[in-house]
Amino acid sequence: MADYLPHTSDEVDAMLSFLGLSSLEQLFDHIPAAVRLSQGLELAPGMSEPDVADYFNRLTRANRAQASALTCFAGAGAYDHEVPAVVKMLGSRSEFVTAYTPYQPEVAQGVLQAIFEYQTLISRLSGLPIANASLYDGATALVEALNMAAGATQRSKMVVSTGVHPHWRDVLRTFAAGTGYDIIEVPLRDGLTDWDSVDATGAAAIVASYPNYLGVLEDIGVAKRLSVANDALLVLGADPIAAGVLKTAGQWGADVFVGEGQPFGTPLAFGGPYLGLFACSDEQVRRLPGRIVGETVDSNDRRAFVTTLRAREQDIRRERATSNVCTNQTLMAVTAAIQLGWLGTQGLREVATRSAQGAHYLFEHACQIEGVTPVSSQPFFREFALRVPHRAGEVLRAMCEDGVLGGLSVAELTNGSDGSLEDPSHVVLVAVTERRTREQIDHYVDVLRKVVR
Amino acid sequence: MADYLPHTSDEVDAMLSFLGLSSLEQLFDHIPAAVRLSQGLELAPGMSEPDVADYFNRLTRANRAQASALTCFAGAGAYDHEVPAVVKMLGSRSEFVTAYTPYQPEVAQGVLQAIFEYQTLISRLSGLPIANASLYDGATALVEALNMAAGATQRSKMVVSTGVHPHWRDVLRTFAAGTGYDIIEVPLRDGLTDWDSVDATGAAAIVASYPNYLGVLEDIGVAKRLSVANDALLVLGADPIAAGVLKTAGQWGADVFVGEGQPFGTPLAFGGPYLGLFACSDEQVRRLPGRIVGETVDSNDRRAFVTTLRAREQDIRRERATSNVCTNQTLMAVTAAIQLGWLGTQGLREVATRSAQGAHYLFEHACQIEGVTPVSSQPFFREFALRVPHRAGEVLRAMCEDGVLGGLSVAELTNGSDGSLEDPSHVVLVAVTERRTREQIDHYVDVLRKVVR
Amino acid sequence: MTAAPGGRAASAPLLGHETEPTMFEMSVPGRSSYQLRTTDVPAVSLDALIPLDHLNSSDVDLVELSERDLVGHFTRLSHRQFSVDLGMYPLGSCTMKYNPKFCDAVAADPGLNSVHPGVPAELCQGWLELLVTLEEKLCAITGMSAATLQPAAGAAGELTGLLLMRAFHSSRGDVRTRVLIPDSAHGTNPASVTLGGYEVTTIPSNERGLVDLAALKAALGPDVAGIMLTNPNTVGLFEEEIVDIAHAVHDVGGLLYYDGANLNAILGAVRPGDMGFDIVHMNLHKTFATPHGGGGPGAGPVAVSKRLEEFLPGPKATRASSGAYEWRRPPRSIGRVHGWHGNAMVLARALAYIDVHGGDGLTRVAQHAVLNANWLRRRLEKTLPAAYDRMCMHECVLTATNLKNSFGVRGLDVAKALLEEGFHSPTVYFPLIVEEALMFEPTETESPQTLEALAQAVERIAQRAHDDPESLHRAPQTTPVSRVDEARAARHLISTEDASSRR
Amino acid sequence: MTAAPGGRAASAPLLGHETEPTMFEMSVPGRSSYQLRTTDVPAVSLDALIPLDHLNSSDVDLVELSERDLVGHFTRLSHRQFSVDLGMYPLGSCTMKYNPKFCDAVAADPGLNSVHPGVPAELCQGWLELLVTLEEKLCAITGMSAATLQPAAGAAGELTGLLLMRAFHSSRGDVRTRVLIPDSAHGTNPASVTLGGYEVTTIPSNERGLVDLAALKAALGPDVAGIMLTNPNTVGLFEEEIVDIAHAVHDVGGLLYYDGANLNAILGAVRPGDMGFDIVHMNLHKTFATPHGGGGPGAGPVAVSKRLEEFLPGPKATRASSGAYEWRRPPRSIGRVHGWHGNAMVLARALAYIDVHGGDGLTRVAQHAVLNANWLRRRLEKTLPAAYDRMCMHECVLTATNLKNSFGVRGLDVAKALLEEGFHSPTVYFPLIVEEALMFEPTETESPQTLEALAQAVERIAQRAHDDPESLHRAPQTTPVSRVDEARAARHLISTEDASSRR
Ligand SMILES: Cc1ncc(COP(=O)(O)O)c(C=O)c1O
Ligand SMILES: Cc1ncc(COP(=O)(O)O)c(C=O)c1O
Repeated sequence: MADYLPHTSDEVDAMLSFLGLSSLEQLFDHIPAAVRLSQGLELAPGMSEPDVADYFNRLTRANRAQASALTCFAGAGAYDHEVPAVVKMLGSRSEFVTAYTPYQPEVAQGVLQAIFEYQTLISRLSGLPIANASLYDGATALVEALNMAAGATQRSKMVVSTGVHPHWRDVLRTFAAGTGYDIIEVPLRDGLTDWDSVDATGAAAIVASYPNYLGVLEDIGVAKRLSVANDALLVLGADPIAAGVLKTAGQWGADVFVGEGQPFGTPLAFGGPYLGLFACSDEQVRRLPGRIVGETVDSNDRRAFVTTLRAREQDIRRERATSNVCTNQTLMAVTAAIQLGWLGTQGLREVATRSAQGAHYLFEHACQIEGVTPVSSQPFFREFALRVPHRAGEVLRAMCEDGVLGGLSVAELTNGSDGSLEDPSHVVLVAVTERRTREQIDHYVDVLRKVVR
Repeated sequence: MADYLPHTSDEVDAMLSFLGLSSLEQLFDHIPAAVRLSQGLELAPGMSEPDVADYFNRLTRANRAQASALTCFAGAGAYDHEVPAVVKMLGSRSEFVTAYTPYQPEVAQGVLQAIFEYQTLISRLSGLPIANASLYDGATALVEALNMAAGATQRSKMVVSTGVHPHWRDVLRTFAAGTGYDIIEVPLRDGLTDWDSVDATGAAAIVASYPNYLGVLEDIGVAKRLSVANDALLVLGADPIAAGVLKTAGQWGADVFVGEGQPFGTPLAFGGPYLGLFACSDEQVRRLPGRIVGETVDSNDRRAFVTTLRAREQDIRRERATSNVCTNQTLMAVTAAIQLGWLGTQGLREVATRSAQGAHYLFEHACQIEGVTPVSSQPFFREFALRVPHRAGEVLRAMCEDGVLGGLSVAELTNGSDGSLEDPSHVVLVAVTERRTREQIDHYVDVLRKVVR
Repeated sequence: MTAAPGGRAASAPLLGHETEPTMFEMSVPGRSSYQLRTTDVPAVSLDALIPLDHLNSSDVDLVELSERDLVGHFTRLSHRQFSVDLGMYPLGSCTMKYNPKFCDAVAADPGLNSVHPGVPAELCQGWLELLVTLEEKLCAITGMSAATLQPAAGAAGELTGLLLMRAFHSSRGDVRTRVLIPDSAHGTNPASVTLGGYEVTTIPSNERGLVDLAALKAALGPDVAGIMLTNPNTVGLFEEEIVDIAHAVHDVGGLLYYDGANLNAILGAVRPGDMGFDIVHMNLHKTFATPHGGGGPGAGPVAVSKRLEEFLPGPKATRASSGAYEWRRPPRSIGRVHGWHGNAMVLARALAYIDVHGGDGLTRVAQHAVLNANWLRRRLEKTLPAAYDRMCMHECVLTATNLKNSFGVRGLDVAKALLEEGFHSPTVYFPLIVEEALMFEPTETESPQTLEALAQAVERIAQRAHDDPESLHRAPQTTPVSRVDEARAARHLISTEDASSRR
Repeated sequence: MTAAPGGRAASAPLLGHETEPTMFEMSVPGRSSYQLRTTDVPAVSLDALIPLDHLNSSDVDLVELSERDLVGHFTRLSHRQFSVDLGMYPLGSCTMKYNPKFCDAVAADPGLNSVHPGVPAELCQGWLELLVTLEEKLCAITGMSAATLQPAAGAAGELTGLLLMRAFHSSRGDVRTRVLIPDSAHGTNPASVTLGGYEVTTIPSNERGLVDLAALKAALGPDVAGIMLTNPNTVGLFEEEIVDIAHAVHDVGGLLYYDGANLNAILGAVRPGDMGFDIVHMNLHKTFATPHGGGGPGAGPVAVSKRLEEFLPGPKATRASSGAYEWRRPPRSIGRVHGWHGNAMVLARALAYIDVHGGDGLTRVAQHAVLNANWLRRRLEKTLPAAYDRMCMHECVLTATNLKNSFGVRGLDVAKALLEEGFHSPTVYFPLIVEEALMFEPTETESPQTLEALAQAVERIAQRAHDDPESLHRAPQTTPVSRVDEARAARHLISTEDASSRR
């Protein structure tokens, strides 16, 4: 039976003899014997595709939280939005899937133009003129934003709202160990960042989240003023779906926008591959991390696209590069362009509107349940936090029995407590998308009522 | 929300006014008012794709006989063979799926060459030099074969083994009402066609099945001699997987080969679309039904492919055409070419061999069950009939409770009785493919033992 | 209307220009791709299981490819193929509209496509409900009483319809021998009539492109089994005298058969049943946007009026009084016309399409199809005049006689030159009654911008006909292959690689 | 070896030559494609739910397209894109091998890809088992002790590795400031070092293309945190003195980091752990054949030796003694390096790939990759000599200096001319230490016939360099666009349609 090697044994023999060798092993003779692997890899022998498929089927049956079993009200940056067949089909065309980075523009106009379109869409959504060709995910995009701010200001103090997603802050702390940033986390009060509680003097960046991870819509104007007052960059992490109805990062005066692009055509996929959205003002373009596609012409003066401003990148600038990113998330960016093409102006507005309507409808009814209270009295978009009378984890587990994935446990999300919220152990974070029906929401409320009784 | 019409209302207005009209309805003003539909169609209003998907999900849940629920031992021309991801992916490329009939060869070389390759593969499999570009399914391919025989011999008597699939014979009878054929069905005896029992003088065709529908391998040499003695065409309906190990139609001396091509990459799909395979000897080419692709050159003398011998076809020859077929099953033919490319010489042999091994293993063990006996003592390939102590339908229904689709009820297949078998009500037709494991087969035997106890 | 800037043409197909070797040329003995499940079934030698005289002593030599080469080969072939997803296909009569991907996804569900067709009805209730529901909706759309979903394409539907006609007459002891067909009819109609055991009587069209009613009446008689009509007919015109035609045919005891290839034009506007038709086939792959697959699969359900119901092919999916679904054979069924239940996955796609549109959406489909066709006809009237210059339905037949007479440029040349312009050709030389016919069916899914771009392409070709007619005889040159020598292919048939290498 | 008739080259990409408008140029106000579920949620006005100062008073103007145009647009764009499925990509360092479609199918299973990443462990036991199993297998392949699967690509893995290095030294109160990197290293290595808070010390290569051991030893000191090595290195050669290098670095208390971009070459032959490496990243999208997606997603797991395990990013999927799977944070974890658990679907694909191959299959992968590279190097030695003329591993760096000196034809010209021949270019001008470098990595999935066809194409280009060098400066001409003006793009950045239309 086949693996994926084309060579027949006759061909192998002929090739070896062309090289003056008599066995494949001889190809490795110059590797020091001391370190050569003598008995082969400690791995089971190869299996046929159908056998492996059987194994994976066994695995997937052990995932109780599949869409076919539980109705999803979980969010925190990963949302259950509609991805139509047409987007899946186009995004899985093998020319996109099996292409490499468009190093040779003459045969890569497909990917290059799709990225150019993606950049345009992200620029419009963010209200900022420059968008790059994607980063790994929202969290690492935020790291790159801090690096940009540090480069722009030559400072290392980062003032970060604890309204920023707890995982993102975790990632920031991890990478700050290398870059030596001084990260100052600003606590929340009634769901709002208490900017006044910290000294932002000498900050490179003011980092806010819109909405914040508890779903609350903060007045980003406050953060903006703080950034202006301290000559810091305002870095805004925003739910990209919000741009369908809420003010854009640009409108709020952000210098840098970052976002988790998963809602644009990417399945929940257990957290990846997702898509790091990144946009910034014109001034920061030379500090842009990652790839950017620009328009140009070919030798026959026809419009053409090419990766450009390469001098920023690691393969040219090496240790002085703006970022170390090489492989990024192009396929997700192409898919996002397709999904946004499908949604269009009106569709994005609709998705945002319906998500907000569903969330508010659920919020209103859930809060009528005895013992269930809102964590914050502030406005929200399509996600919100509820305080429940039992431990959040238990409530969620109980709800699963009735087919509802009731949200996420904030205690789990914040790894116990990270200072963003007092006593998170009884808090559930609930998200609603345009896919949730009234019937499903009513069922949610019934189940929650039953569970907290 | 969208349907699939691009027109904006402004555009509709502009187009109407270009035509001097003021409403879309006016486009239909020349239709006699007496017959115009005044109140619209009696259909529910349109639903969004996700809404329709919800409806279809409800439907599919009502199909208990899905692969995920029951292990398939049913056959009768529709087999559960492996279709790998690579074949599905290639066969669903939108250039193949959304193309039309290759009327303009200059922009249809993809489909044309794939058909040319398909024809070559079917020609080799059948051992006959000419294959067409597909017919609807095995049953209707047999009808076309009889038409070919009638044309070749100018006769109308058709001597047909009752070993031919009961549905195919049903189809023959239906169409014979139009063509006026005299169809003589030859009974089976111990699973073998009793050719001696009929007078084949003046026959246009002798029609045999290999294996026959009960799985039995008959000596086609007998039918061949009969056809030669009566100057009739030998038409052989054969399981195309059998060509991996058994003699081809050509080797048996058949003039025409027909087959159900489903085993070549097409899912069970509740019976369609399948693929009518058709091959014949050189002499019959001017009577070939359907499309055929031929090799030629373009004006720059490069190899090119084109549909050819069009003068046989309905659009040119009209009432004197060899067939009325127009739209056929091209996509399935392309898929078959891909699947056969994947299987290759060795793969087809393996699939045939393993299917036969599994079938014989099951046969042997099932026949050891008290009360279960073989219907025939003749050799078989990968399908066979068992006589069970209770009504076949009941046995099969009971087996489903243990996750086994134990085969098909011959009584149902033959619509009570069609003369091919005495007392079919207690006969189960069992098929095994290369996908069935020993464990599954052992389970089958255990379940059958339990059920017939 | 402009081709830009309010939107751009959606047609500029981009195809491979390098020839691709055949899979046989790529084959190397010893290579393989297949991988099969480990079964642990005892690997008994076949000689021990099957008598030697059945076994093939040698392998059937197919092909030996690596998976990588298999993928490369068919991917490259796909780049040498035009398709709806790449550009516009204004192929008259073929209705090459955009096929929603959603419907493909529905059909790919294993809950539908892993079901064996021979299982007892209780194990496939979802499928039976689907078939019953589709039948009901097709009847509502056509104004008929019941339908069979078995025919695998339009032509199969035609023959099924003719056999129904025959069964109907026979059941009344009525022997009839002729079926009338207009001279504009599609070739499948006469071919089906022959296979249905009838003789064809051709009815001429009048100067308006419609059935000549007087000629029709003259041809009628007690030996006429019925008439086959396409309405709108194949010149894209509505048979305005349909009510009279129906009366005349019915008066002699004949039946009316509706060739539904052009149903796209009349959805929600008029129903065959209301026009007096007794038997109707539908090409689901046209009107209900199931993809054509390069020439199939299609589906050709046949709907009939009450009095023909009992003859329909069987078994048919039916809702029993219990609410469960079951198979039933109509009392005087003509029998099966397909090995199983028809092209089931195509039927599923069509139902999804109908459900997404609903009655309102289907009506809009026809309106926009007719709007597009009339706009294009009018837009091109100076360049390629319509064969019949008045309101058409969803397609229009234009003629290139002026180009032929003035510059020696034929319709075929125009069609081939359009390929260079990024559009598929229209249907050429059909229907046969129009000289130098170019039959355009834009369909409702093409935008006004694309139509304008098509019109401008036609205008450029007309200009070329004037400036450099020779160049048009050599067209197309920018396509994967240039004009193909069709005569050579027919003169010496090479239909397999083996014949090719023997050459 | 011949390119024919024993098989044909599997490379002749077939791409679209017509420019495609942008989606914005195709946009028409009022068009749309989206369809959403009917929810029956009360359609309360947003003004009533969200304070006005948060609402955007106008729409963000994206694009307005019909579904038909959307499909046409992206299908045509795909026809303007080279890909592995169309032809050979001998891009050195990038390992553009054939990616089995089976692995894509595994990843498309809703049982994997509909799972939310934030659910409690008991609801996603299948996923956790998958992650634990993959980690174990990657450790077996590399000879390491434990791994994190979070890094989303190779570069992310590098930075993660450097942070692990830092955490290790810090935990021992050991302050170190420098990391050594050979001059042949990939650009991500120095860039990552900077982000890891270290300074780069560049180690020169010797005339054999390997690390200059003497120079390395000279650069070592107590301030050296470690060294980053690719082995085989970026000129495709195995660092034969690796054992000495490891000792030298370990002797000063430094750690060895293995850049696994070239792991494809050594599978089953030698393991980084056995060579003395402490930290290893793997590019799953290279060695384990997950598709590159036009530049991502990838996955860059990092495996470490025992003494670094406690610092790994967390939470990590772990098998508890109960047999159940749970998330655990290593005791001195550096923290998360990804928003969730890494590129999970890429991880699933890689596990499927590893399982299909098994230990034996992976060993064959490396053997055939090395065989192909050496054959090609040898086959081309007269036309494009190797920079270092001896046994290479899975790739070979050739040089075009002879063509440059004789005919003024540069490596870039050769690369562009190969596009005309149906092959993707090799990697050009990398590594920086080789003049006019052309780095070929044929990979194990390309056949000898394809290699021969590539060699003949290179020979034709060399002949052209001799006959008509000018034509090579203008190459490519047969591609969708001809040679692109890269300088212009950088001079005046136009990175959005809006900037383009303002121009
Ligand atoms: C008018 C007309 N009738 C009948 C047919 C035959 O339909 P099918 O190709 O589905 O068999 C066609 C197909 O092109 C047609 O255009
Ligand atoms: C030698 C080497 N190291 C590191 C990398 C970076 O890996 P990635 O692109 O996955 O971030 C590459 C990628 O090309 C490489 O070739």
